Amino acid sequence: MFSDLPLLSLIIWLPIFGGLLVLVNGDDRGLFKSRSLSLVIALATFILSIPLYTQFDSGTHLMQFQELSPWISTFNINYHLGVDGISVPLILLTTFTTVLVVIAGWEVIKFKPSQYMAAFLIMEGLMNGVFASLDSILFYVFWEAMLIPMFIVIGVWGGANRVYATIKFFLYTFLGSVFMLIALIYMYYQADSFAILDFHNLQIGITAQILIFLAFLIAFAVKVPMFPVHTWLPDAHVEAPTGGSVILAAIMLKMGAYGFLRFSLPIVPDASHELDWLMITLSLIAVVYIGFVALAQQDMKKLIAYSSIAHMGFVTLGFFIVYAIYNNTGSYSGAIMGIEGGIVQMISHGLVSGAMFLCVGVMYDRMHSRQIGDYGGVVNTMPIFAAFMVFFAMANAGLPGTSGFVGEFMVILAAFKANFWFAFLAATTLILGAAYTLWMVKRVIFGDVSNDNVAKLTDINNREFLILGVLAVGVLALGIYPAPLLEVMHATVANLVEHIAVSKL
Amino acid sequence: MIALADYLTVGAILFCLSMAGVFINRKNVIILLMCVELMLLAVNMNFIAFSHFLGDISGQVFVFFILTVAAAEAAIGLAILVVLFRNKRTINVDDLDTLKG
Amino acid sequence: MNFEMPNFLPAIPEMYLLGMACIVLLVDLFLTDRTRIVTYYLSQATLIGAVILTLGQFGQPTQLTFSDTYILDPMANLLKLFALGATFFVFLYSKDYLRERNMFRGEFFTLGLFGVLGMMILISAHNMLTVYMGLELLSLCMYAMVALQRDNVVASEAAMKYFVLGAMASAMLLYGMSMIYGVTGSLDLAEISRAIGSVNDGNIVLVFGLVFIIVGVAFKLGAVPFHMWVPDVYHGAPTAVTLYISTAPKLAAFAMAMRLLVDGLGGLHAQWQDILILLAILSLAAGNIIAIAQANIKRMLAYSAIAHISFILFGILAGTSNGYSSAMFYAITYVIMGMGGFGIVLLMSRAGFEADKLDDYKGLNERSPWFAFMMLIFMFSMAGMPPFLGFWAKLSVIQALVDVELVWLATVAVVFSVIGAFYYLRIIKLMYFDKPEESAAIESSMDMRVALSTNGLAVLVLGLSPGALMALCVAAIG
Amino acid sequence: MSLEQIIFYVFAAILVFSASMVITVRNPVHAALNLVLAFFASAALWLMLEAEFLAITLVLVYVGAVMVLFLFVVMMLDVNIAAIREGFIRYLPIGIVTALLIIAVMAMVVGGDYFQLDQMPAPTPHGADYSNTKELGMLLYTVYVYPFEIASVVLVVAIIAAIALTLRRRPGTKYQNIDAQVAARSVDRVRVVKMKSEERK
Amino acid sequence: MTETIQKINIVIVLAPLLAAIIAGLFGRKIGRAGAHWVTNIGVAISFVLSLVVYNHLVSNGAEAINQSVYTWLISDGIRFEIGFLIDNLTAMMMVVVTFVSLMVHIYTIGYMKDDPGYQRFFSYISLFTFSMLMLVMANNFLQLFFGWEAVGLVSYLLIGFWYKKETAIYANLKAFLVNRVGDFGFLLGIAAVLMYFNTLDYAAVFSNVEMHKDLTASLIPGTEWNVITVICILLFIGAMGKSAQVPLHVWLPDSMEGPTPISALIHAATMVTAGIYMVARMSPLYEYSETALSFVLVIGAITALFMGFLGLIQNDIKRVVAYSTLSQLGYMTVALGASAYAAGIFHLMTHAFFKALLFLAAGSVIIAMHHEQDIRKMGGLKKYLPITWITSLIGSLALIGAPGFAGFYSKDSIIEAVGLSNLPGSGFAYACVLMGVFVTALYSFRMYFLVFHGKERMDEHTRSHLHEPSKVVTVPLILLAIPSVLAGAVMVGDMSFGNYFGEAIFVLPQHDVLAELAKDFDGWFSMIIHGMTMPPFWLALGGVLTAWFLYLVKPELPGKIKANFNWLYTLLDNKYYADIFNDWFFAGGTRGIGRNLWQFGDVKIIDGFMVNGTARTIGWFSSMIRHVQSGYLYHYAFAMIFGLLLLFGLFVLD
Repeated sequence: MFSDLPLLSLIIWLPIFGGLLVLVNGDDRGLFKSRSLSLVIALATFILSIPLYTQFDSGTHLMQFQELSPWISTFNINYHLGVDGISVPLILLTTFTTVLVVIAGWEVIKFKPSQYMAAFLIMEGLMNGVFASLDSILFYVFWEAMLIPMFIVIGVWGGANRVYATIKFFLYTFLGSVFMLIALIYMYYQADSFAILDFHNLQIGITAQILIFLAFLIAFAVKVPMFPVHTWLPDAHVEAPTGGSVILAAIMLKMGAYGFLRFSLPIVPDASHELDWLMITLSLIAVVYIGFVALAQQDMKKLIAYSSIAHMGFVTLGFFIVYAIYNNTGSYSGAIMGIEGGIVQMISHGLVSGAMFLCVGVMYDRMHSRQIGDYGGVVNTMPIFAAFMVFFAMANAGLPGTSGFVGEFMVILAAFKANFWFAFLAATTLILGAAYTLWMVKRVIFGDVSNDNVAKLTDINNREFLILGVLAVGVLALGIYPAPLLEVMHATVANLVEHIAVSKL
Repeated sequence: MIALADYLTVGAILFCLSMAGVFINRKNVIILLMCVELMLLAVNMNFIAFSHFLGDISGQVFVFFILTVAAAEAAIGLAILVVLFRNKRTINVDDLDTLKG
Repeated sequence: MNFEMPNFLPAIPEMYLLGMACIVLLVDLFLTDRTRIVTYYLSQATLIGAVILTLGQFGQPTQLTFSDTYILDPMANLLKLFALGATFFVFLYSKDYLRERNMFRGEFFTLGLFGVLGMMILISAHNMLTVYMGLELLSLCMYAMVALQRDNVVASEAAMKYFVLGAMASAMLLYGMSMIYGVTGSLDLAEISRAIGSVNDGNIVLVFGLVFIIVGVAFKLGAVPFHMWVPDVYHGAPTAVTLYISTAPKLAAFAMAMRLLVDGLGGLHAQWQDILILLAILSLAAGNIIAIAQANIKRMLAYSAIAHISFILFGILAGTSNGYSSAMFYAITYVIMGMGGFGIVLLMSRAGFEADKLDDYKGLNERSPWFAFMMLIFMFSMAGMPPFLGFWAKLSVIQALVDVELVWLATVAVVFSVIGAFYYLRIIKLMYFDKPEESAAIESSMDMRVALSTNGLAVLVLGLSPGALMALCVAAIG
Repeated sequence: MSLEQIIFYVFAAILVFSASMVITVRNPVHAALNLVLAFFASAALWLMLEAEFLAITLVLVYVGAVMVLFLFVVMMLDVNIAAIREGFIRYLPIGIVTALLIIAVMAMVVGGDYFQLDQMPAPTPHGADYSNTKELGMLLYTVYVYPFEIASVVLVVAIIAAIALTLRRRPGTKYQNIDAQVAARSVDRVRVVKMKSEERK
Repeated sequence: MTETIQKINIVIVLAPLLAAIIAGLFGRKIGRAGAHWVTNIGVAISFVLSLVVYNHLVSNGAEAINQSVYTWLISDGIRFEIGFLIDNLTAMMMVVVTFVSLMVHIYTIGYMKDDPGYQRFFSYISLFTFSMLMLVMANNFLQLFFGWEAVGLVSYLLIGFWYKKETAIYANLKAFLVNRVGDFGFLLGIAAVLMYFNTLDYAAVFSNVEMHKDLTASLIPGTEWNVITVICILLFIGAMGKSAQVPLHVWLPDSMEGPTPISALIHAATMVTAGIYMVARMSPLYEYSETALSFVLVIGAITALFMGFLGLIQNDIKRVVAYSTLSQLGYMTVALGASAYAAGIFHLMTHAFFKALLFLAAGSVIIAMHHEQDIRKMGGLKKYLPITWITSLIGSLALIGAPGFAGFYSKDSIIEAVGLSNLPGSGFAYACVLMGVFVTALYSFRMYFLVFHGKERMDEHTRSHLHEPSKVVTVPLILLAIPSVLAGAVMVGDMSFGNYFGEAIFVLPQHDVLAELAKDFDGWFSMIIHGMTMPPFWLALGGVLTAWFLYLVKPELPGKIKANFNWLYTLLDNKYYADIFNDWFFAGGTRGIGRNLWQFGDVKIIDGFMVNGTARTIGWFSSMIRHVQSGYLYHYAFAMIFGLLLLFGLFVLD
């Protein structure tokens, strides 16, 4: 039934136009209740995205569900959509998370809810666009446009220091991406096309490759974010409303990593090879340095934000140990595991960090504080919530059986093939991750009721239970049986590794 | 014989003097307007000299138009000056500093 | 001497406009203040008629007439269309503003129409003399319009500054023209071009003349360091006039640059490329950086205009038809965006309240979400964010730079765009993140609302499918 | 030195002198008069360049009209001359330096080889039957008819602008409103009020 | 039959899981009784079925079962499976785990009957049973690691069960983190296995060990490391965490903050022995690395002796038992190091019984004493708590290795095996374990005498309420006392010296000390006789007598000793300063590093200097150069003239 529909276009444009409809409809005085309308749109999008998985042919690395029509003929820019095994999980994550975010903002957002919902819906469409674009300019358009709703979301519904945070977020990411634009245009003149797949087959000299790589690096590293361009993230997370944090952590960070897979590695494999030491170093710094920094945090959201950076360090580590594995073992065996581990980590982190932010949001909605010191003994008044929080904390700490483990495990296994010390440093996250997460849990959740405010807390309502429950099921399912996820991406990743193993010089 | 360069040099000197005039005059806007007239005069000198030495009358036509436009310009300039004076009761260049930064 | 009757057909729009402007002038004499609206409608009808006539010329091959002093080519046609259209919107946006300020007089519209005529002449000029005449016609109208609100102190100050500097700049331009004339012996741009081709390379007098001409062009465009008039005039002039000055004349200035530098002095491309690089970088840096410190939105937009100009220069200096068409695309885009930006300022202002402080925009989203959204579109578009039109303009200019292997320049351009994004963001911050200082809703007439919305949605819709406009520009340059 | 050269240098000197006076004198009236002198001097130079029509025009139009307008405005505004010199000396050096620099560059270019006589020989003078005015007119009304028309528009604009900017009704002035006077009726002016007589207290 | 067993295996694992889920998620609905019934039944099913499996394998001598349940994921051509390897070793572990667990479940009904978290508690311990079963039944390293971490999680939850107690939530965090340090090594070990063997399946790995025995890797450039040694040591670091070997032992004493049944089940009988089990399971690997074995041996010996010392001065009844657990774990480790895996496992099993017994007995005492744990406030309890008293005595005797009791057989085997070992460090280890025997006896009977004999030091109120707890408490004590006595004699022949483990444990002939001992072994009874002639017996006896003398005959003497050897007491009282050092160096150090990196690196350098610094510079620059726009017309004109000059200078005069 779905096979004839332009699914990708639908999941991009349905939420965007839906969002505009919500915007026009206004706050509850229009035809529809803005919240219900948003939920319907988000759900519809999610349902539409499911066939992407069910009808996906995991046996091929080729792009599927392709749509191609000319867009800007002057520059040979096409409206070209398509997905492969890397993008399908990310799209599903996006549509899924958006549904949760809409529900999460249900009664919490009182100021201009229609604008809030619209921003998220539009953002959803744009994010789907990023993952589905096969034309680099189309990609860039989605990539950049997404900043706008996020900028608004943080700025309007954010915390006290929201203006600083959101402008920092915007400029940081904007600065990052403009270099990518120049690289894209440069390649356009080499390839005479903006199609990403054409770029993949482009022969480029090593100097140009390195410059292109660096341009991409700035763009993607900011988004991931990698050390040392990560400082926007804690600020943005802290100030963003819960939904904003969730989307930011769950999906936006993934775009940088996705960019590495879609652009950096296949387009400039030799530069990636040449500079993999840099990438690995930065990734490991992210894991270790940020792990330490997270320990020092007093603000829950900041702590989770830092932990996100550390987790994303695993993703980039997994992606860029390919060549180190080759140098160490003489074969690319193991490289696939690294990349797949990275992708799994992306998906898992999307669920886990999203859930963690939602948990903080639940508390924030009640206490209006994110300071760890203001809590203590929450379990006494919110036992069900505490159970969820501990569960997600464990997932964040990478406990086997939760999704958080799978990616880390695979990346560490792969990193060991590259170099013992890579794995050694990466594995410190086992200790650091547990330390900062559980220490926070100890101070926030456990203990006797620390003050009157905590004593007045009420446990989560059905809506919150639903969101956290769904996420918990997801985290658990992915941890216990990740094979289906791996199966989708396998052909794609294998092809990618095959592709990047060939020098373009 | 007088070379083209001589005329042009006169024009250049005239042009520079009037530019310097705009710069060193800090008190009276009218002088600035006069400087502008001088600049146009210098340009006219160039055109006529070229026209003469090239044996091409169109340079003179150009001067004709410059004269016309300069007259119109002077009219508008003076009109603005009058408006300015009515508003500020001064045409002191130093006092025209409300807009800055 | 034989004199052939020139072919008037190509100049029909100009002739029509001139005639109509005179009619408006005459009709206005017989109107009282209460019936002044007739002047307005007549002016708008004039513009619509001119648009139709111009459209009628669409697609015609290049024609020269009036002894080659007039050229009608696709570029001229397209630029005229947009100049006329822009002026139509300018009048529309200005109507209420002028009324509230006792400026709703025939002179505004007649001068405006004559100004448009000047632009059209400039756009269609094919002779240094017509360039000069068009330029002066346009400039004189603008000088007068700036001072039109006679009891406005800052406006008269701005007009005075504008006038003195403008006169100086045109004198410099003329000086340059005289030098070019001296070397090439002709005023006709095509012949100049031909003559330059035969002169040996690196003729110092030609470069000398070129420098003066560039000063004139740069002044008109408002490029650093010949930009000093821009902030003061934008700031000081009544907003309606600022709107007029900041939109359509940019197209004329672009045309002037194209006519002089490309059509006339194309042979000196190597020389003027370097000069324009310098001016463009200076404009980009100064415009973006100084804009950050502004507290007045008109002034801020003035500096932003300076920064935008550098992109037009980037396109031109690329020296390829790709570059020219992207510069043209940029200019048109800028006009559309700038019109919207100042349009919002006009919308916000009321009698006795100029709405030109940045703080006046606090909490606009709560007072009028729709127009806050429109302003958001304009600001993000100016910042070069996709999917708005401004992004494509930047993209096409940057690709033109990359095309001629000026990647470093492209990099400089984008880095400063990021710095520039800051002050646009600040407006959005004020509108969306801050609480309003007053809660009064925005009042304005329906036509204004519709027009502004059209303008805003145009930026969005054209941003989603910019292909047609781009193709038009490419076709216009040929 | 030929007579021609003498004449040239004399008038050039007058021109330069009067121009420098324009920018340096403190009294704007003097400046205007110096400008007039400069116009005369250049008109003389133009005559040497066989541009008789323009030379005459310059004198007629500029000296006769434009400069009179200037003087008129100067007088009308009646600016305070005494205050006008302040700061002048302070900025004179930098003004001179800048001017000299530019003059140096310009003189180098225009006075260079390119425009010397060997490159650009002086044309043969025209005969007595040559009419500069006619030549100009021929060109003006044929080849340059388009700019000529524009020039007319420029002048119209100048008129409109000048009037729009300066014409104003003085607030204190009283005008008759004939319409209103004619339309006046007695009932508008006199009101007959009928009242009940009040009782005496 | 095999297929049936395979199905049974799945049921064994899932029954407690299901019970845990029901009790955990629907605890409120099914109520307290519902919770304990469902979990007890779940574990009982597991226990019974484990016996079936045990019977099938051990009694019927069936082949080991290696079954795959499902494929977790496939990546890079490597299949990560979830599956079971059931051989005699596993079967024994399953029985021990489910048996002790069942006992604890039953006991909990009484022990926790007033606790508000009743259902939660049952859910946790059932979940623990599931996790532990997953661990022992794993047929690959992935699942092993899963079980490994899962038991850690449950341990974390249970130590912090009384979450209002600050000490409890401190202890559980500490336990988890220290375990994570071990897991850090463990995971690297697994990664190493995958790298060199390209599989995580036990069977595939073990069958290829010999091929890789001389493989080296240069971990630090310029040095060559034997790969097997690296793998073994890394894996053993994991075991050190889980089995609380020095220096990762610090969490175990603190874990006594949890409810007593937990101490019995997790922190004595089962979870802490996971490390021992793992090393035994990996014997095919360890056998090829003498370096790793020596390492294991020395670590075990240190733990065995020095943790015993600490037991001497503890006054908290549970802590004494905890230190004794540490010490006994050291014994097991020593056995592993000496390649006497079977003896180690044997001790693991006997220890599980008698240590669970001791803990539950201690719990019984604690209930009776109204949650008073200080042994100085007890005394003479034997008349109030007869069953507890008797069973405690049995447990203590088993612990010190009194001939005939279960502990005797296993411990004696270990000591003799170590004596025969000739690995580097075995001499030291032998000395340690011998001395350990005396220490064990001393602290065990110190506690025993202080609790059950001598003066009654409790207050009047407590004394008046002293009585034996309910049946659910005493029945498990009795049930555990039986194997504490008998298990040794019954099993020693097969386990220590026989071929009980078959293929499950692999020992190279040159290391096979147990085979050496087996030559002299002829039945359990003669072993008693033989044991009486050996030093351990006399040392143990000496320990008991010393305790009797010090705590019953001359109770004032310990105080004097304490005063004379104050430095020693302080050292022991501070647990060799390990906790203080850890708190200061590791906990404080990392937090300090974190704070400094954050404040200095992120806040100052990156944000302050680079990001905001740039913004500030631009802002400052902006506010400066805006003054160029001075408002003065002549400046504007000058700018134009200057621009003209600039262009001249750059482009005309070139």
